[in-house]
Amino acid sequence: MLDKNGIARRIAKEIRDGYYVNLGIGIPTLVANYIPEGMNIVLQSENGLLGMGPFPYEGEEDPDLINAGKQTITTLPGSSIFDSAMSFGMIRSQKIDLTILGAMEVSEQGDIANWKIPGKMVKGMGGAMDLVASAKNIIVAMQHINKAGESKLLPKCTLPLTGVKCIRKIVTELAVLDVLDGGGFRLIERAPGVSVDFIKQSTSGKLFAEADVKEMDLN
Amino acid sequence: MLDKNGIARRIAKEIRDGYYVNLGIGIPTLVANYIPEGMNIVLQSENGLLGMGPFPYEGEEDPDLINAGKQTITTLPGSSIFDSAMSFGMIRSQKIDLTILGAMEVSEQGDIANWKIPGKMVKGMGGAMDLVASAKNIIVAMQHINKAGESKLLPKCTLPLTGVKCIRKIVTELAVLDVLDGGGFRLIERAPGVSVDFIKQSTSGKLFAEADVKEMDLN
Amino acid sequence: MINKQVSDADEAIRDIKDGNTLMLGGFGLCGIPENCIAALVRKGTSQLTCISNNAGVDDFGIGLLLKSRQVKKMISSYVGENAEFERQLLSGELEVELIPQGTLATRCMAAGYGMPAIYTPAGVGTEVAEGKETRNFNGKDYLMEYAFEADFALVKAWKGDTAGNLIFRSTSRNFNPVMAMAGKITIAEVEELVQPGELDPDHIHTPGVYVHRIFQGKEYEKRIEQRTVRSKSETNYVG
Amino acid sequence: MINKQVSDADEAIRDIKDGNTLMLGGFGLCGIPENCIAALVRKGTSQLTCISNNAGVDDFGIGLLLKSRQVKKMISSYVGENAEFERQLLSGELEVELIPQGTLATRCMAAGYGMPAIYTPAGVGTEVAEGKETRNFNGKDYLMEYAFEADFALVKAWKGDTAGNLIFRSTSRNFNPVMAMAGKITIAEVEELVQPGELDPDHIHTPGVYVHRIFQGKEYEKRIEQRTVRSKSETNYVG
Repeated sequence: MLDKNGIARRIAKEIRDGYYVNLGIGIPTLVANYIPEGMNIVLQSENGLLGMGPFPYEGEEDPDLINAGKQTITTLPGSSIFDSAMSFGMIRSQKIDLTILGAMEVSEQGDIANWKIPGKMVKGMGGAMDLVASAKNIIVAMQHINKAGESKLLPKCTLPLTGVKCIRKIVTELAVLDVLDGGGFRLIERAPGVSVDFIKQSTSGKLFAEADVKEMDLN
Repeated sequence: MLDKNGIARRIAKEIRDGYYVNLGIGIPTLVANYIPEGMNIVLQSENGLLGMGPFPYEGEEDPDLINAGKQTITTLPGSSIFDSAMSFGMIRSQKIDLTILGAMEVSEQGDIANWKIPGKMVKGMGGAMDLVASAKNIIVAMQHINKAGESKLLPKCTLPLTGVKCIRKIVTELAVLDVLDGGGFRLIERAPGVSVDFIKQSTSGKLFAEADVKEMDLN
Repeated sequence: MINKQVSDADEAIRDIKDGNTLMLGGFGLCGIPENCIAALVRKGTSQLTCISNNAGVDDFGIGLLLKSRQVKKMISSYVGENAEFERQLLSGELEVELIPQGTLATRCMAAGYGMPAIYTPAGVGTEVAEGKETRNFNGKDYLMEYAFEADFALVKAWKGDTAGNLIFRSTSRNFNPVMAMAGKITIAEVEELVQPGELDPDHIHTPGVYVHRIFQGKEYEKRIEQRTVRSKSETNYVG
Repeated sequence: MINKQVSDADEAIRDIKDGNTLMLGGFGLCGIPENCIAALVRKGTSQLTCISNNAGVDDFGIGLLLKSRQVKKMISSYVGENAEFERQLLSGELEVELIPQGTLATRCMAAGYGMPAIYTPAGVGTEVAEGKETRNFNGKDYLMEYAFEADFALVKAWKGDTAGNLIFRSTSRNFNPVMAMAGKITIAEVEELVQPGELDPDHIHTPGVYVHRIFQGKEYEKRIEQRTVRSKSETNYVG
């Protein structure tokens, strides 16, 4: 079973040289730590920056330079700044190669819910609805099961949706899964030490799995 | 009867302090010469410039700095440059207070034709259709009658239209006229030495004129 | 050039009235019109509808307007980090309309570009789509969203000239340029106000035609919401 | 950063094919991709559809492509100043679609912003409206116009870096940024190509994400179409 850093590490392996990538808040943010050295990747922050660099050194924080998580960050040589309309313009026109974001639930149709829990204070969808509706390539980083052991990979989402039929790939603490065109999850890889049977039990949506599913390579 | 410079001079009197103005090619361009000293006016050129200055001095022409008529020009302190989409964005959102352009025909409904003559090589509408469809305040500078003495202020335009029901004010070599909301031209001023009767004869569209119409003041 | 300079924030917002709709630039606390917000608190204008990506924090940004009960409705994409906001929302004192961040930005831009409506795929199939027209283009569904109307847009720039031209600094640009284009009256506060000719025409982000009033703000606090740093030995992006 | 540099115009346009649709930046002869046009003439690619505000003059700009009969169709707002153009048009060799200048710019922008269609009042009630959907918003009629598709966009900037970031100079900006956003493959030629970090992130007009290939052009002629000047004693705007 993977921890948050393990999920981030596995997702990092999906990144290709030359990608423009948008990382959501939470586990997706950690992915930046596992991008292989020498690979040329540009991180987009939807508040208006291409080429997001690491956190500033202590004392070098610039209040005018933050990411979409409102954290102080830095630019890199070759960075560019733009307004919010252009930022979502490049997202909608699919100039961003890969979007990585978290989810509370994903359905076997590729629907995603990640912004609202009825009865709880709703903070808003931020840029998530734009990202899921527009991105050509989305990877969801999420917990496969909640603390009660209930699956969050469902036949149908129970929470209010963020987007419909948009998710194609999911990485959880248990597995890597694709969402099939006709519906249903396909088990691609299992986390170290996790059995196919356990993944089956932990997935309430339709799951297609070969008898022999390879274990993730995290290196 | 006014010459081209006279028409330009009369139109300049319609400009108010603090106006952003777009000047079309031909007579409208001449209007810039008659803006009273000390009046703060900003000229927009739809190829992407606010704050168009005069022609450059000989030897100071910059091929990267032209107006919509493709003439070499200059900027002024406070000028700004933008792309074509923003340029027409500010035109459509009515940030330009006054548009002055030429016409081949205007109808008593306020329709304008100024871009195409059937049977002749068509060069295109350029920005004229955008300007007439969007501007809140348009003045047309045009000849009242053609060389054969035929009126160009018509019940209906005979040439392909540039825009419909958009013209409110016209300045010709003979007169200043408004287009009435319900249709018809209203004679506001006559050019020096031109009689109301001659203007009536020269206007084939419906014309409303008081018996006593004041002569233009060009000073 | 046309001189748009006013003396200060109080003069700039003098005619904002109870019940007006305002756009306020900024992302979180980054690039917010601090001086205008302070002046609004002083003036006490109430029943405001505020279009802004976020709602500030308890004691800063739009949070100050919330604390003094001047806001009737927030139109935002994300409103966390604000206990007073939550209290007013749950008690029914405050209306909130949540819309996707890109839709918010593009509806402002649409107003500035004279486009009455735009199409976006954001929110298709979700509760955001309720009551909205959906239209299919090239096999993909889009929502039709209308341009935003606002009586006033309050924006914050780094530098500006008296002709109203604005230059923004780093990611404090965010929503400011698109809101500047969208206000019926746009008020810009700047850290440094200069004379026409001192800004390079090629570097201007918001041409002066969009700005109706401009003043040099003072005492910018520029509060940081999430101070994240690394030590000199760290190579990681995030701790 | 991602390196977008290619060696020259010939390499940049290597895969432009007969029948492709190209966008070409520039207004008149100002800000046109001179090197790419020259390379296209050398390559001889034909049956091109060119989306460009103008069509050049007889012996420069797109006029060079017309002279060598490489253009099947022009989509422009204004096409004067070109005798060969006129000849081909009248003889039926060349198709021309004339559209309003603002519509042209906004249809490019729409592609770059992922908006499948936009609404504009330009052309309502004229022959431009024929066959198009008209829709009334707030009492005013608008035409629905579709985003432009182009296989390649060829743009000219002043400075660029190898990450594809572009800065334009003066009014040579014109259609270049909106076309840069709209090309499936965008090729930028620049007068000066620098390394990432040499351009101020706040001054970049076109972020590198929109640019696929970039090279430093050479021997820019920058021909002036209408050389208008005044004498030192003149105060008039126009002679």
